[in-house]
Amino acid sequence: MTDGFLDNAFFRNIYCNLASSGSDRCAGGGPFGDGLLPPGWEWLAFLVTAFVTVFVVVNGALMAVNLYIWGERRLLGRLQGRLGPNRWGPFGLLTPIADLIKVLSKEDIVPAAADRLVYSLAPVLLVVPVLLAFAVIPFGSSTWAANLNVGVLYLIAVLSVESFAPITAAWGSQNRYAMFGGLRAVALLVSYELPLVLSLIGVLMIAGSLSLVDIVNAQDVPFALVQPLGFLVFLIGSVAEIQRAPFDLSEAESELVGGYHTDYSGIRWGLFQAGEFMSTMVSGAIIATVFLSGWRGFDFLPSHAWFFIKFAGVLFVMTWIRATLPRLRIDQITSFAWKGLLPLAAVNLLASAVLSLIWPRPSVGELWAMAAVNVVVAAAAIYVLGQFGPKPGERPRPAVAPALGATGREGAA
Amino acid sequence: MIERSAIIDIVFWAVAALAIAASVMVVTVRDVFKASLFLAGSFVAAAGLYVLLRAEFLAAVQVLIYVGAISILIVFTVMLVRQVSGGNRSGGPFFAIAGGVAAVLVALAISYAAVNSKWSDLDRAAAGDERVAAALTGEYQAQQSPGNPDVDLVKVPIDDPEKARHGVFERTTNQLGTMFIRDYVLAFEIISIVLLAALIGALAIARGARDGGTS
Amino acid sequence: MVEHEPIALTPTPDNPLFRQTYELDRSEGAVINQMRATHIEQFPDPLIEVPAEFRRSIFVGSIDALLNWGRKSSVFPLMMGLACCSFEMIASAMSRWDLSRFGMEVFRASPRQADLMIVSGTVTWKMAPVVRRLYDQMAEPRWVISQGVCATSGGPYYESYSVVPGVNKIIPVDVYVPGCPPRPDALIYGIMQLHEKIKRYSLAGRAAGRE
Amino acid sequence: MTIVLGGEQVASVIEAITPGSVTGHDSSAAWVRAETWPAVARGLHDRPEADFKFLNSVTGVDYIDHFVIVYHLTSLGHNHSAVIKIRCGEAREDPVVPSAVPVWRGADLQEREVYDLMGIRFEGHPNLKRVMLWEGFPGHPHRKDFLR
Repeated sequence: MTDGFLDNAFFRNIYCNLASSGSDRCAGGGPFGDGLLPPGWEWLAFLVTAFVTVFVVVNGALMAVNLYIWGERRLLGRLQGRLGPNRWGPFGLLTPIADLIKVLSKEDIVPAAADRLVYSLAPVLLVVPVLLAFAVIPFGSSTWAANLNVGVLYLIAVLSVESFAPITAAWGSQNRYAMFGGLRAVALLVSYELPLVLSLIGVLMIAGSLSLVDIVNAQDVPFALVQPLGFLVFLIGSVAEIQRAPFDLSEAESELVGGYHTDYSGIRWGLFQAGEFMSTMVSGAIIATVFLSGWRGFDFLPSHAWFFIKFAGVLFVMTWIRATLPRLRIDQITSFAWKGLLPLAAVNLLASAVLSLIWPRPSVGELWAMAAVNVVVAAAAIYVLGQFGPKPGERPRPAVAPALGATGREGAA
Repeated sequence: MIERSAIIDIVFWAVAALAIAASVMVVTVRDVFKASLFLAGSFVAAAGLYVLLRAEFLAAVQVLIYVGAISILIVFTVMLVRQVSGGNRSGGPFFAIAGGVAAVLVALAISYAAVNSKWSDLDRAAAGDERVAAALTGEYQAQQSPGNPDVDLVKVPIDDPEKARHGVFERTTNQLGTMFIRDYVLAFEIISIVLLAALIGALAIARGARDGGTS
Repeated sequence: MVEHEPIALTPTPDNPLFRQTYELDRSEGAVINQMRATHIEQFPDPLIEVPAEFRRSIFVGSIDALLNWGRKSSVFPLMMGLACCSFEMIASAMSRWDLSRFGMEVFRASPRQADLMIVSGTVTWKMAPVVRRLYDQMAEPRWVISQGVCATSGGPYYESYSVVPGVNKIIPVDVYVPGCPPRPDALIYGIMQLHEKIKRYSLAGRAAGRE
Repeated sequence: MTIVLGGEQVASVIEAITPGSVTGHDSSAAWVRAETWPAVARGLHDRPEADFKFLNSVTGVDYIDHFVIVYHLTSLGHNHSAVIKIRCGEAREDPVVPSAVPVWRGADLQEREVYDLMGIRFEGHPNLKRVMLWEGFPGHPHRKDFLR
């Protein structure tokens, strides 16, 4: 086993305090003395370290999601000319806590027709991948739970498991609304996964690594500038992947009641909500890391603050989108993915491939040159693609169902 | 005293048991939807085995493609099929015999491959082969010996300090990419053509069904 | 009450729409008629009772306080508008009155996830089974506000042939908000009264009037 | 503004379409015999000089000793409107009038409502059943003899 995990200061501190100093893995012991455990008990130190790390990451994520829900509700309120939650606790900060208490103490209904196993599995399938995704995100210059050498791929793989949740919930609850929501969700997720992954490949070619830490280190110029098209596609694609407005048609409340979680109540529904908000946070963190140069910034603020600023900025934009745009139909959404985002991602991929052939290991100046070329490419690609779509003000002709065509015109001459 | 390798052993056996159990459930459970969920579970377990073999790239791709895409499509298809939870009736003795023969053949093939493979790296590391152990811990780079095919690995000092710290098996991604584009490019492209043909065929079938079979 | 025989219908059985829906209509009508015949007595208003042995218990009391605080601070209303009062209900969630200050902007469309049913407006007998079903589908603990005089007593349609004389004949009601329709201020005052009521629940005591 | 045709004008138009179908007229409406109503309706809808493509409303009136159905029609092309009344039967028992649904589909729900609340049958309606009240409600509440 490689000892890459000891690069992490947090890991190292815990492990080396526990493990014997005779171990060659942490020469010099931990910062607070060494070797609480006798030699030969390194496995226990390893387990404890792993457990503590997982504990910190999971609970940190769960606390952060409370904060984020509060922030989103306040921000939505401001964007809609309201005040937002402000009664319970200072600035309404305790409102999500109250939601948590209420949801925990609410009756947990399992419908009689539901498939109990599948029904109970669905919230877990939503929450666990998101929590797993938090593991590789670098929150600061040396703060991460794991630095995988396939970090980006890991993130995408883990988050793709998440698309099981809607369909499992839909099937498990045996509800028609849920079934419609689940089918829509899967159509949406399968459509947007492709442009999402393709738009990342340009970044990987420039950074030359799949590790998120390496990608941040390679961003002497933020990749949002170097890869404007990829950034755009990834932003739209990730908003679609987490199924927020305007892509929230899978839980469209005005038509499908609650979509795939219609029949969930109590803490299971709470898990769904928490999972959705956490996946929003993960998406924001990925965008901040991969495209906005993560923790890097100027020296007057610590790296964690820079990460947090970018992260919050991305979340602000996502909330802004949610408050602004109306919901789209399923055919509009899928055709936008296949006819709009996929060609754009392919153009981005092609341009990045050519550019990374010209400048294999780009310096800062070369990165700026790439940015200039790519901005032109992005503008041209979007303009050309726009020529194929419907013009502004042009409406698609509504399709007449053939069965209605005969009887619908009865008596109309 | 428990070594860290013992933990890895425990994890291996757990994951392997999970994979086998999930696979058995796939073929025994009557509900097709649940069967497809178990299929996804066995894919995840296979990815876990890849992680234990330190093929993280392969594991991530396994989860991404098999769990995230193929299983989802299977589930999606299952939901559009009638009579899901009742299970389908058995196809008679012919299918049972054919299935049994196919299963036995596959098992034989896998056993043959398992017995005749050179399980060089990990076994020898465990057995104390100092060359492999050195390669794994990053002291030496493992390379195929050009002259003598019986010797798997020769000592080549690692010049890259980053690599030396992590060991040589870190950058499997690059090696895989090189293999795909250089050594196995023909097979790679043939598979691509087969996939393209399947795609076009599916498209033709779908369109024909919609236009009343005329196209 | 003069009994009328229903006029014999000349059904049009050739029409597929009629064939498909007429039996459904009849069974639905039977349910409504049965409800009309049986739901004559009002449900008693849910009362707060704290058993004497728990009244002094600090432990249970503090758990209660926490639970009740959480429940009162996040009451998610059911997205259900029956009549004109629902516009006042919607207005109370809009920017001028802003229900979201209480953490209540989360109007849930699914009854499973809602805590509060605001019966906003006239409940006709044809709607009564639906209201009852939605109430039954809500998860405990659940509360009901009867908004407006129509929901409370039938209002201007009192003793009408099609209007339920008070929604408390169908479901137990916690808070009544009078008005025709009540202004959003009045509705929010009613909601704050409900908050006061929720604060007095206890783990051991169950509210009266539940079935 | 829409030109409101007087009863006399409407009556002459209808007479031109189907002679012998008008039983009388007053200042605002023309009275049509019930059994000729399908032909009259078809003519009012199709004839270019009438061109009543739009049905505003169908109303039932209880005159204690008989029922009357009132149709309000509008021509969007000529921008004029007309009122047509039909007396259903001689007495209260079993009031029947031919349905206008084959001509104007918009009459569907309105005729059902009139049936539901007044108890007037529309012969030829494709789906005549209660729409406001539930199936099994005793009587028709908008009749003047309805008491609860």
